[in-house]
Amino acid sequence: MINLLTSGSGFFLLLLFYTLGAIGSLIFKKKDEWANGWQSLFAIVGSLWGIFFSISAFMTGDLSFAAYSSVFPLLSFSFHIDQLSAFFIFVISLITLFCSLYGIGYIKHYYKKYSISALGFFYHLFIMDMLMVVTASNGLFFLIAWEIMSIASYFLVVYDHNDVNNTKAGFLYLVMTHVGTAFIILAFLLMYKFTNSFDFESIQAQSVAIPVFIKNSIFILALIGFGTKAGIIPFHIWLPAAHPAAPSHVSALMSGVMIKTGIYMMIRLFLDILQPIPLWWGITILIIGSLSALLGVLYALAEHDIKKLLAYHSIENIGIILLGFGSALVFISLGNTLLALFGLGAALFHTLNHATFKSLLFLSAGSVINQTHTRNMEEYGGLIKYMPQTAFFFLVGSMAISALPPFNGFFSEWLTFQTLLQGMTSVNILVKSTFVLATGALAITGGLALACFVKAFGATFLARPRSTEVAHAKESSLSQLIGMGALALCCLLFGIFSGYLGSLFKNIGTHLTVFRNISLPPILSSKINFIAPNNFGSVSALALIVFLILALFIVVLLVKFVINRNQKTKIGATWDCGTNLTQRMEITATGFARSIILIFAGILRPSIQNEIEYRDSKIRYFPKSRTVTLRTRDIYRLYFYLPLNKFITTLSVRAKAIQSGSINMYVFYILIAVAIALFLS
Amino acid sequence: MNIFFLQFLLGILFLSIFYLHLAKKNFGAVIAYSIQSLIITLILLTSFLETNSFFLLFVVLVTLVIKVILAPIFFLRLIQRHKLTFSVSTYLNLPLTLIVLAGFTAIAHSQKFLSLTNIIPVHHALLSLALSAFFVSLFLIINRKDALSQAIGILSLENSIVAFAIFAGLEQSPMLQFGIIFDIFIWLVIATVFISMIYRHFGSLDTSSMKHLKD
Amino acid sequence: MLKLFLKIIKTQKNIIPIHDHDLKQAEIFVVGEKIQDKIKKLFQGSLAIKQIDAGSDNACEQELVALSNSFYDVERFGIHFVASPRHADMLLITGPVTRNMAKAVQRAYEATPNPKIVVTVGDDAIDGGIYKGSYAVLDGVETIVPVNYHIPGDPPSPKMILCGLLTILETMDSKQTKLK
Amino acid sequence: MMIFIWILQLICVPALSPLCMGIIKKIKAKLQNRVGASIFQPYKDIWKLLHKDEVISTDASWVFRFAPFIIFATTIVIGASIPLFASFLKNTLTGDLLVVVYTLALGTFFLALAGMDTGSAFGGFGSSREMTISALAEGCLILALFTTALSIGTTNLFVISNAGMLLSTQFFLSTILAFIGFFIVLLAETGRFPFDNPATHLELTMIHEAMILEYSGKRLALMEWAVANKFFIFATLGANLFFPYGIAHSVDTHAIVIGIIVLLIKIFILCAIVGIIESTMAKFRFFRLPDLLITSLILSALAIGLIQMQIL
Repeated sequence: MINLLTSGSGFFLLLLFYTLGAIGSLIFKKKDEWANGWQSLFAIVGSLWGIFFSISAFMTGDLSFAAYSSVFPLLSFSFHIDQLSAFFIFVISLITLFCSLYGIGYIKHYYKKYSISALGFFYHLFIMDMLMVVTASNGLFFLIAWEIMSIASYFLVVYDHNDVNNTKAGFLYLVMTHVGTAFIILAFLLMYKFTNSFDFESIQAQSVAIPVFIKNSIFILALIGFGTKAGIIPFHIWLPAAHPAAPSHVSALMSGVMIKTGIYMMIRLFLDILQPIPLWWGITILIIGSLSALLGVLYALAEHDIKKLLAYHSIENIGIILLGFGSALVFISLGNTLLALFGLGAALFHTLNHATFKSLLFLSAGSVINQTHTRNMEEYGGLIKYMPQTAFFFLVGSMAISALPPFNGFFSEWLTFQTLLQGMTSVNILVKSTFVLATGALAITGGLALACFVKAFGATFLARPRSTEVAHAKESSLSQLIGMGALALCCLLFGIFSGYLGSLFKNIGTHLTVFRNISLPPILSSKINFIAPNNFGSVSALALIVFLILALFIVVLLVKFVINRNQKTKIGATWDCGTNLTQRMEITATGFARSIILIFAGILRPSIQNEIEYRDSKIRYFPKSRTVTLRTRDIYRLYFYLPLNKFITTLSVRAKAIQSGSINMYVFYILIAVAIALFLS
Repeated sequence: MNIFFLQFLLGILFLSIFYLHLAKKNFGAVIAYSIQSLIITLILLTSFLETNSFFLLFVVLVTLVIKVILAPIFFLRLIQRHKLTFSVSTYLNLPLTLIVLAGFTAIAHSQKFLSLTNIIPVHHALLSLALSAFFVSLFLIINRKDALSQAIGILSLENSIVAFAIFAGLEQSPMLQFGIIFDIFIWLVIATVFISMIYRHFGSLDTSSMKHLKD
Repeated sequence: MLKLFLKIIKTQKNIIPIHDHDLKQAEIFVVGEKIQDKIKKLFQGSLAIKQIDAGSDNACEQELVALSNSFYDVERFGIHFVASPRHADMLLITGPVTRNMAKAVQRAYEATPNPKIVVTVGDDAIDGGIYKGSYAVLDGVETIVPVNYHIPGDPPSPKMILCGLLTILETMDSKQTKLK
Repeated sequence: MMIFIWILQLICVPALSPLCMGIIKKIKAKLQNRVGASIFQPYKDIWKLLHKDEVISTDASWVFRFAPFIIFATTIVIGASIPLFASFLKNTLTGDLLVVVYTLALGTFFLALAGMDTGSAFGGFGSSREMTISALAEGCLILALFTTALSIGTTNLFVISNAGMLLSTQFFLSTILAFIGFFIVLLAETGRFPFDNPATHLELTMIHEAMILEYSGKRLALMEWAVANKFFIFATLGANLFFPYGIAHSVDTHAIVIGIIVLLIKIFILCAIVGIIESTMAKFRFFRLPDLLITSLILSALAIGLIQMQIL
């Protein structure tokens, strides 16, 4: 059993589970329940096996094997699983396990509307390809897996095709990912040109042969390509459109794990393959990271669609991961490998944490939408009284994402802060100012994320229901609760045992080529707490949580049972200066975020539009209803993508003149082409 | 076989394509095409005599049957059914087409294509002639508005390419030959159907009227 | 800014002439002292008052505001005014309850946690005062909310209010000793 | 001996914080030429509120009921993990700068949620304004505290306060700038004057007060106490990180007693400054507050920039 686990066949068994799941769910075209049962069963079993396999692969270290020789000369279906890919397999399988658990209950509401077998097929295809993407060690094979992953996720995004803007979002997603893939293909071609092979090992071996200019252009191409997939700021416009469109357990998977494949490939490329990297790579990634973090959270604040809000937060957290990763790159180019390892550890830990709490948030948002049939936060309110467990899980998720202590978000953000702090002590003024900028951005992002999640949780769950839909919302089904509960538990456990996890990230790093040669393994963290290098600071997750719970227990004990024994509590109406309280008096999501939006008006460009509806045309004094809509214009679409689009359309219209419609003209063009070809040869 | 006989055959081929440009009646064009394909089969026969692989003989017979017999029958039946005796006019008037044809043959023989035409120095003349036949038949398609003559133009283009290939000594495997011929046969069927549809829709074989289909 | 500080330090305690100073001040101080130790006994040293204006003609409000100026300075005796009935121990209701304010005063009464005291200040609040019998007024607070004590006067001067408070606290104190 | 010091460290913050509130009120009263309530009045208020009944609104959920306990517990935990009078404790478990900032954020998170929970207009607006200010203030707070961390080379608060003479060393200018930035954040986070008027009765201008409008009885007492604790924590951070004089470096009682006295004096000076600011300055309009916070941010960023110059 053990050698089965650690050898290549273990991985093929994993892929087999998913292929069986995919084909199986196609068979049950007619019976929805069977299809749902089959696909969830295989997904759960597959992901469980994935977790065991990744942990054992993690322990044994490098594992490289080839599936079978391919017909084409350059393509070889060869896999290479080192610590880094094992870690990503673990993340993918963990989140798939909980999403499929959640899916059992969630898919029920699609039963009569859409074909469940299609959902099952693409779901399994999507996961299988993500696993292949993170383990492929041949460029072409990687591109094939990457392409199937994008297409499978496209079909999942447009799954709910009754809603027209889902299909539009799907189209935008398809175009953007393929633009990104085009850049990636260019980068691979450039690499092939100078190392004439697509295998990552051989590229890595001859990476010295790549001239500097080419290496920089590869960096830029790869950054744009993988950045589009990861959703960094200038290329992010597909993410808030596509993720909300997909069914919730799929959008949890997509934003929890799929955008991480972009990060995985960046780590693989910049840290593993293209070694001796110049300094400015790290600086650009740091700047992009702080920009994405800050702007991501600002756009999330201006958002009133709950799933779009969570999608923008994925951009913010990707920014934070890039901060950790960028500082690792800067430290390597400055030669300080100890700090670089620490930075990489911060980035990887935040990847794991973001996967858990983001999928938890998406799942709980999914069950809220499931009950209220709308994604607009203005129509929620008071859901905590109808869906108490979901509200609790959403609270856990929002506490974890806004980096509040007992949960895992805080500890990864703590690591990122420590790396940035170390960066600030460097001598080079350019590096220092970027680090100061990055720390400032991260600090303000933390504050704004807190404000955003108070708005999200408060507007959705607290106070009184603001629409009749909410009144008959019921608690989500058992399987959904188990899925969310397990994820919430993971958030807490990863928080408490973050010290232990820290040491795991240390030996992920040591297996990458760039760190292979460092002498003393740094003490990243002892069992109970994190220790920043040259003991810059240390925090112990366990002590903090025990201390908090102890203090809470004593306070409750003292106040409730010792001092306040014979006091009674009366249930009365909310005091609102004596006026009768309607639910219009409550604060809405727009009202909450309005002050922050006006403060950051320069960036967000808010446009306030109020319409007044009169009872009839004659009397103008008593309007029937007055609505204020506060919208922020999407400056990327306005100033970057629309002009680009217009330029391409004008170009193509002018080129249309060639199509004269007569065959003779076309053959004439052929003649000219042949002549030129012959002439040139 | 000696070079002169081959040169003579190729000359007839070139002349038949040349005639296609001048032919007023469709019937004449079809006949010219059948002569062409007859010459191609003869050339194939000569190369069979040198290599005398039995399979090549079988290929020659198949080409004979399809190109020389079947194709003209298809076209003739088409002409009779729709009584298309006269082929539609050309873009350029007669003298201009002749000048262009002369230009093409000059280019084909010029230095520019030297690297192409003397792959086998011995066959230099033959190759340049085949190349000029290629350019002439290509020009035929451009010049003629008539769908039928365009179809014949494409077939003659194919013949000139085969000729060029044989003389350039590209030993294609007989299988490839057989594939090409099978391909042409299918293409023929489709072309005839297509031409009859054009006729039924536009009332004449003038392909320039297809411009209105564009939005 | 510096001139402001100098002015504060230079002016003496009260601008009222000295000889009246000790007499009036003394009286208030004595009353205040008694109030303070009554509050210490009954309310553990801090009495939170919520003042509700049930349609009053602002006469009593002027006097109540005067209570917290530098001369009367009721804060030093442990009394402070709060913003919401939830934080209050005592409700000071002024003005004859108008029709619109009836519901609001009832809501404020329910919103105040026990042990609570309702005190009406000024004749209007007690029985409608000069507005008694008008169609827009409900003739006094008693009609809508159970009232514990009254401070008569139209409007009662700050000293009168302080003495009224003292009598209230003393009666409460005596009632409590009777209860034990 | 150590246990006694630990107990002292634990109870010091909750015990002394209502005292500073009393002192600030006293200073403000004196400046208004009033006698003002005694400085122990806050103790009485809290004690009285602890013994009163409670009225909780029907719309309130468990978040409303449980928030005061969490907020108070966070202030206790932070109170124990910051250098008060003894810097030799070196509590490496939770004595980290980021832990303090983010645990405070945990308290603000639950305070804002409790404000929104009862669905009253004032609670909602109070939490919206509170979150706006604390979002910006948290950024400035982290940068300001990072200057001290960078100049000493560690983020452990006890080691920073143990470092002794910060001002006289070459970081003089950066510490002053960082302290001004920190002081602005102190006024913002504890809801003091230019940001929010703690003694206002007009609901529309309230920020902090509006959120606890709905509380009564023991929960209100805990909330008031937590606010006082928070002010005391910020005051001690300001005092002990930027001017770490007089802190006991060794375990003997003599040094500890001096440490406590020096701490009280420093806190008194800070309370006096806050009291004077509250009497002389008017409350700013809400949309002018971000400019104040952004100046504090720039000051701390500048301070960090300056640190490097000296070492260079």
